[in-house]
Amino acid sequence: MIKYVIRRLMMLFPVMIGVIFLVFFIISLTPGDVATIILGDGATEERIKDLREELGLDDPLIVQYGNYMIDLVQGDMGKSYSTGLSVAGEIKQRFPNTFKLTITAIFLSVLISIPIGVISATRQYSIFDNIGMIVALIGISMPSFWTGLILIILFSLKLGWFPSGGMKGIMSLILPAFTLAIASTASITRTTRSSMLEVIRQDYITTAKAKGVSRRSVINKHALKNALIPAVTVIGLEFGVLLGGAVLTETVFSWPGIGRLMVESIQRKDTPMVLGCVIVFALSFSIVNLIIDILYAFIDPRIKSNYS
Amino acid sequence: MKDKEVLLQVRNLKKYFDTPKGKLHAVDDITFDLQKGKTLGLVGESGCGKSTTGRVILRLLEATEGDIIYNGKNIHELSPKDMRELRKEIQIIFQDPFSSLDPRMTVSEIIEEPIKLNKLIRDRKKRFERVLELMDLVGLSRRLMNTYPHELDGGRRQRIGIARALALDTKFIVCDEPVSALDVSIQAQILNLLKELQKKLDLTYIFITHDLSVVNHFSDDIAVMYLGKLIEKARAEELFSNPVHPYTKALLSAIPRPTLEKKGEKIILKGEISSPINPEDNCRFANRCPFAEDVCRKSEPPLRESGENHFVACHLF
Amino acid sequence: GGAQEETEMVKDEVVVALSADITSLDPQGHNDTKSEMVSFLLFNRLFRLNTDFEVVPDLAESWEQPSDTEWVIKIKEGVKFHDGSEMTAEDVKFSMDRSKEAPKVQQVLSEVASIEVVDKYTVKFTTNSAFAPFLYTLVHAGTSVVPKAYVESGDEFAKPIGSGPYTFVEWISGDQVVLKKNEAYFDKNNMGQSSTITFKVIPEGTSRTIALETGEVDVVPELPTIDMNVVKDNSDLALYEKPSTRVDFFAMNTEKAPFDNVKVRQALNYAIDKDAIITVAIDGAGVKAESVLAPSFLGYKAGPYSYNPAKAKELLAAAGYPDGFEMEIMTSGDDRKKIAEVIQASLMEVGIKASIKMLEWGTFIDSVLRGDEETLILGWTSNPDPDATLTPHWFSGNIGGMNFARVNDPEMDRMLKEGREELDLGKREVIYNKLHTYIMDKAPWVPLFVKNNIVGANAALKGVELSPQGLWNLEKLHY
Amino acid sequence: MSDRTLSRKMIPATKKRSQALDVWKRLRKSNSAIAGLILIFIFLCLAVFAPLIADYENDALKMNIIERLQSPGADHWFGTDEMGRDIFARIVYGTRISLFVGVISVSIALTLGGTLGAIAGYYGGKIDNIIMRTLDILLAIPTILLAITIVAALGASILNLMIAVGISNIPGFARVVRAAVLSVKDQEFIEAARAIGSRDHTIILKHVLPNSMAPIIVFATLKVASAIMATASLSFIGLGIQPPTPEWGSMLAGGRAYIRDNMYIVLYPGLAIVLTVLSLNLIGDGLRDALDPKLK
Amino acid sequence: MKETVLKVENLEVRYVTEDGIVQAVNGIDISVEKGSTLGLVGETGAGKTTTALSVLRLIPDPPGEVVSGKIELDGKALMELPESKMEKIRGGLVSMIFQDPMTALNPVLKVGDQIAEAIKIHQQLSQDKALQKAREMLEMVGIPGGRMNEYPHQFSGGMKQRVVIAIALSCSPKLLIADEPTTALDVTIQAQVLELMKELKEKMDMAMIMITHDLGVVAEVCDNVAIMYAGRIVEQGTLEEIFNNTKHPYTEGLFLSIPNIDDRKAELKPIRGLMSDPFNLPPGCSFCDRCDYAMDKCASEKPEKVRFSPDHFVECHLYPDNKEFQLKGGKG
Ligand SMILES: Nc1ncnc2c1ncn2[C@@H]1O[C@H](COP(=O)(O)OP(=O)(O)OP(=O)(O)O)[C@@H](O)[C@H]1O
Ligand SMILES: Nc1ncnc2c1ncn2[C@@H]1O[C@H](COP(=O)(O)OP(=O)(O)OP(=O)(O)O)[C@@H](O)[C@H]1O
Ligand SMILES: [Mg+2]
Ligand SMILES: [Mg+2]
Ligand code: NI
Repeated sequence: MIKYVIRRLMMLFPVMIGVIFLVFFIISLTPGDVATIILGDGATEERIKDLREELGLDDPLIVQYGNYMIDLVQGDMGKSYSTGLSVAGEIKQRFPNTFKLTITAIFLSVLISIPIGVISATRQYSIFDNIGMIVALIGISMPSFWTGLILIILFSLKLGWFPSGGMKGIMSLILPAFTLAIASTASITRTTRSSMLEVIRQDYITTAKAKGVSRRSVINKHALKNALIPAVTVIGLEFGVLLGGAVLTETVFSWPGIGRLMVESIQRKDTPMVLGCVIVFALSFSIVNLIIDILYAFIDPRIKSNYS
Repeated sequence: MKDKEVLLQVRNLKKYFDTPKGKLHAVDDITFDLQKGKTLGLVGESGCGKSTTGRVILRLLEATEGDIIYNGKNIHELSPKDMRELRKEIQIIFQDPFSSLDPRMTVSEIIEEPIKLNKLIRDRKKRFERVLELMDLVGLSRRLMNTYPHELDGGRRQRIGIARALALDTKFIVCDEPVSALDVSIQAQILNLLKELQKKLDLTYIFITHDLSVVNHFSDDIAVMYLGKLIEKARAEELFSNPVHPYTKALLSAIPRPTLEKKGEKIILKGEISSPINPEDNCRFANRCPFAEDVCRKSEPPLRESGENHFVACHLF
Repeated sequence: GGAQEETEMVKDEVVVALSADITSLDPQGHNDTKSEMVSFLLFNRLFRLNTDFEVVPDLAESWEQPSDTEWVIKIKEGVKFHDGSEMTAEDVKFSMDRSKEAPKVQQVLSEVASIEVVDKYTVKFTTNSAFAPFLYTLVHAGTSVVPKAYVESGDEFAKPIGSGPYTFVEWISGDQVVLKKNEAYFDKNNMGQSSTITFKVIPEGTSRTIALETGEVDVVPELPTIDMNVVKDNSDLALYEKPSTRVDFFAMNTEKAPFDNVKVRQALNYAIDKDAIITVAIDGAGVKAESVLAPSFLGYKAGPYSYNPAKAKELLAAAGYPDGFEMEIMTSGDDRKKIAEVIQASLMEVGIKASIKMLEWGTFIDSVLRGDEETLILGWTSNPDPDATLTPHWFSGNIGGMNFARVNDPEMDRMLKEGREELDLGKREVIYNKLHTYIMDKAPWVPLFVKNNIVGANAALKGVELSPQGLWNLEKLHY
Repeated sequence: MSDRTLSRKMIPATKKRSQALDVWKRLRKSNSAIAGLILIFIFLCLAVFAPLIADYENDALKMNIIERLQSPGADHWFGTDEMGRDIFARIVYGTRISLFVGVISVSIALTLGGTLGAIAGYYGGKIDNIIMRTLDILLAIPTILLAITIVAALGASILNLMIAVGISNIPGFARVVRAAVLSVKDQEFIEAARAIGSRDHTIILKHVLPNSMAPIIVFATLKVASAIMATASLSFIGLGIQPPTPEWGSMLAGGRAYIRDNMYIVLYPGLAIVLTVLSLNLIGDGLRDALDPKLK
Repeated sequence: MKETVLKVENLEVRYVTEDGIVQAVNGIDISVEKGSTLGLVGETGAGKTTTALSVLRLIPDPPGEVVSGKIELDGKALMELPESKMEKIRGGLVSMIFQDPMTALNPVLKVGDQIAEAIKIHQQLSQDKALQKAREMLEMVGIPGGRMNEYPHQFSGGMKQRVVIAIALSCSPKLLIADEPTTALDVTIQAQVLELMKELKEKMDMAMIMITHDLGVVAEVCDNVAIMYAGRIVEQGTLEEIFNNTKHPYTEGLFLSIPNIDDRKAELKPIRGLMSDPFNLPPGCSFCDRCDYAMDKCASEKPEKVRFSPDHFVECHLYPDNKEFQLKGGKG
């Protein structure tokens, strides 16, 4: 198991190297000259030239990439072009916020969707099932900035239950986390439901019933754990959706996270900051999926024995 | 038995699979001959390498080592083109009549496909005639022409598989458990059909099964496999009346017989077939064998002739 | 500070909503209005602007001009930085030199040739040539005086030390900046009023208004115009409005056909419906711009154009485009997108097919500097001297800089030079008056509107002052 | 043999019956899928017959200051926006754009991702490893973030938007196609095809792909829905389609400031998105069931 | 006469599906006595599993529904019991072994826990005691008790089937229903498992229903045999009566379809055609269109039960008029 985890962690390196190169490449396609943007209006040609040299912007892409990687290995993510602040410092400040938001959202949506999925499956085609599915689907069909605005108007302006934004305490976490959660609730619910349906048709469920296990315990003890396996995968993938959704939600709810930072940096062509953000995003997404894979092993002993 | 020509010679055939846990010896050095027009029954427990043997012979899998000489040609040395040419003669019928038929093709399309693909009959009408002929041959009602396999029962599906196998100039068929998925009554229909076809078309079969009563009924020769090894091979009557290898004996005695007459004492084996991954160099049956001796645990017994055309791989014999 | 009404509990904290995070706490490390708001509270400059945009001394005690190019400025004695050290002429010189080198603000003092320390409290600036608007350059945040010792300590403004009415507490990136009242502020007349001022970043416009309504913030300096009515109708809130000096304009690249044709440019000046733009883009919170500067500027003169599509068509026909042509409008940002849409619709009426190209700010600026655009939409605010805006925009040397229309006109260059070197106000006025007329005749721009600054605040909040640049003198905010 | 025993499904077919028909029959039983189909059909009609319903230039594009911000009523069913344009007309024409963007971007992802996935799945081994590990790089960046980066780099336009959303969905499609191919590849009929002498490309085209379509179709339907959502999201951060093109996402994003006083400006485009995405999801789910071999 | 453990009367079960109604079980009667084994034999889809599940009241609903029938287990009328009481009976009074040991065990629970679960429920033991008992059960079926903390995938097929047996027997049920318990196993393993079952059955003096399609297995373990066809029991009798005095043409067909291992030259005489479509059963005898002896009335009239002995009856039109009729196949 440990070996497997280590192997998976090692796998992260080539992926990250690739991710960084990819982003490097994409950003290099962006029109516009970084030096002019940094110096802003009224900069002299000469200064621009100097700065370009200083930043190594005239080097071929691959050299720039190499230099970046060398710095990165030494833990230096560079300085923001637009603010001059250290990228690593900025990300260190902002990332925990995004993390807090997405993790809460995942918990919320798991808390909502697993029970709904299970009940829907056990009462297939019932009113509950139908309504549950439709509600979940509507949730997934709403653009999250829209949901967010509506929630703010409703719960913070009209009812005054929650703050409309910012990051002060638990209360301010609820609306944005909920907005984010709504989008991923649908897929988790659906996966839970269909894997549950699949599982309750299995022989071992009939075996359990034939043992005299009560209905409730058949669901909770025998079916759920098996049904969770596919659901867990989806949760891992949904984490990516949440990270993406965070970009919008963070804007609507004035949440000082890394998603907003990334979009703002892209707009300012602040390459080091964009790279930093993407690395953190990709890394956390990959790590979450790694954790999910390890979680599997705990749920499913068959997988565990494959790893060892 | 030298009167008939030998159609297929398998020499030291090996097929190893790479698995995360090591080399899986699915087929480990087996050798046998098969005469034209005869049936060789291949029996053994699940996972002992029967299907793999069949597939390697048809070159659906590449052998790790060894030769397969069909009609004088070494199959595994043929160019892709020659191989395609040869495929007109050698065919396979699978165990699962569901997954072996493309669910998206109709019965006639399935049977037609090999003819079309190998450009045997170019004329559409004539090709269609041939399809109908084949359907008659295997006892499929012509009306089923446009149905899909999933609409049919196992017996009929298996007939489609047989018709497809016969569509070319088939001379040799590997039947990989063609009846084990079927009900007894249907199973008998298919077995009779296969026998009839063999007579009519002078076919040669390798008949893979784990059902000993079927193999006894159907085959001329029987080869018993255990963990990738061929442990006993003889004519069918000989094997049933005079099994030599302890495993064969146990296997025969374990068959539940549908009669009320007194049956011989059962040999109940302990344990189960062990893992084929990186097997040790000993008799692979030794750990279950009631008669195992030290030598069995130390070295591998070679296949030796114990009587006329009767080969056994056992130290104790 | 106003007399405080004796209610039970008086809030002693003011929260200001910002639409974007500040970029830097280093006054010489930013050039955006959000950061400036914070800088103005933390630091002092030699001069400052009052709400009417007049230059008044801040750190400066007195000044004189021994020659056309020399300015000797004496600073107040006993000004203390937040760390307790005293500000001297050394600090001033250091700051000015630093400003000239800082990438973000180096253009502010570009006219200054050298700065010398005369004595402990006196510095002398020497400009390259006679430069009428010199004092105005010293109100820019980029000329804030920073403590030399602190900068040399290498803290990089993580915990900035200034001399302003507020001291720094914390900056949570993307979230908020918190400042605390500087009890030891040197200027007892302009002391901070609330004990803390918090700047809260709320990027989404609607959310900003809602935060004001729910009381999460006390003042919104850039209230979305669409929400003016919401604030007006709410008795707990107050709306402040004041004309700005910012002109939003539509500029044509005179190097590119058909905009090299003055008739075409004039036609567009007739074709664009400015009223519609004001209604749609800023919900009526502004007035039509009739020339390239706001009416309050020295020597302002309105241009001859009014909305007249028929006349526009005539001019187009005369220019050889009776059936119009296709063109591209380049711009950036949501607000300007709307302006672009209205212009696009206006132009459709006279047969011109305009497409809109929205770019990221960085990319946009870069394309514009390179002259890639055919036409563009932009807004411009600068300090109150006309030269500060006119020279960058119209001087031929600034092509590739802020001469957006890429006008290369010797006559214009001559008038600009004349205007900036003339130290007599009356004469300057005449020069600029002529310049206005000249520019509007050449019509490289269609000035669109002068937007009002709109500030929404809690009705109980006192000391809300607006200058043409928006919310002003934030140290005066209090309950 | 007597044919009386034939199940009634086996009634001899005079015409060739397609599997699609079977799928359709099963799909028809699902109310929600039918509801989805009807909705999508309506939207498709709107897209196709848009010129009959509203005048593009005059209703959807032309500014009309006098009539700006009119509430829904007889003249303007869905009201008018801040420029006095008819929201209904804009939504009708927006259908074209939104569906087009959704479908094309998914097609891009499907073609590229599908090909890669099919190759990886069919050949396995090293090729599989190289392709999938490379795609892991794309997969490591959350879809929308990748799309944002790409649009930011290429500039915002319909084409670039489709490319961005398309590219960012490549790894997803590659995975689904690969999985589908893998599940088919090991079935015996593929071996049977090889046994009768079919070559690789024949096998892939004739047997593997048709049989792996089901999960791919379902995935594609769901992805069209999320592509439409992604477009809207990109509009929100200012990377959407260029004005004045009436695209739902940009209508929604552009009108969001009016959400307080003139809710309908964002309500109707929002509803259009919700309904389209919802119906595509319903169809996708319905298809998932209808195409499920286990339910055959 | 021995005590009757199970008595099923006129059981009728159908499945209502979207394609139509499957008449899975159409009025069958069975009774099983203490200590005896009834073999339930028939082709795929004959309704064997459905019958077994009805006894446990585990027919999936929807789509299944029990149309009519009385089931009496150990004197209790099961059809009337509330679900909560039924849970007490399942696993306690009657237990069931399923065909495929690979899928009958929950892959994510330890085998020990899976055995202990039933014990805990029915004997109200503490977790520790139940686990102790589970270990004993495991050892009884020949698996070292130390392996009870392993998961099913760590066991081979034969061991899994033993675990399933251990679960079924853990509460000493009065009736054990084994639904093709060895079909998925290899011959040598099948022999092990059958041997074990026979042994345990004797030890516990249970009644047993052995569902199978393998007449060889029947010959080895059963006392009585019921031949099922299209949801009906077409012939029932003692092992001897069925094997040596076959009456129903279908039963005869079954015997003629199996290759005779002792006579490899013997020709197979398969039953032609297929079992009737359970969606659409013919009005008369369901077997008539495959039957070599079919008469006119076979197609239109349902045959009555004809008794040859207290235990042996057959449903066939050949007999009421001519009890001496002999099938030609040579059996019986
Ligand atoms: N493609 C493959 N990759 C790895 N291992 C394989 C592969 N195919 C077969 N094996 C392994 O090879 C061994 C022999 O398999 P094979 O299918 O030949 O057995 P068999 O005798 O046909 O069994 P059965 O009766 O279950 O069909 C088994 O252990 C199987 O798991
Ligand atoms: N859940 C279900 N839904 C619909 N039809 C069903 C269901 N379960 C069984 N059937 C049908 O009921 C009939 C009897 O099925 P049953 O499983 O009892 O047969 P069986 O004799 O056990 O067959 P086998 O030997 O294949 O196990 C069959 O036609 C089957 O298709
Ligand atoms: Mg096999
Ligand atoms: Mg069954
Ligand atoms: Ni027939």
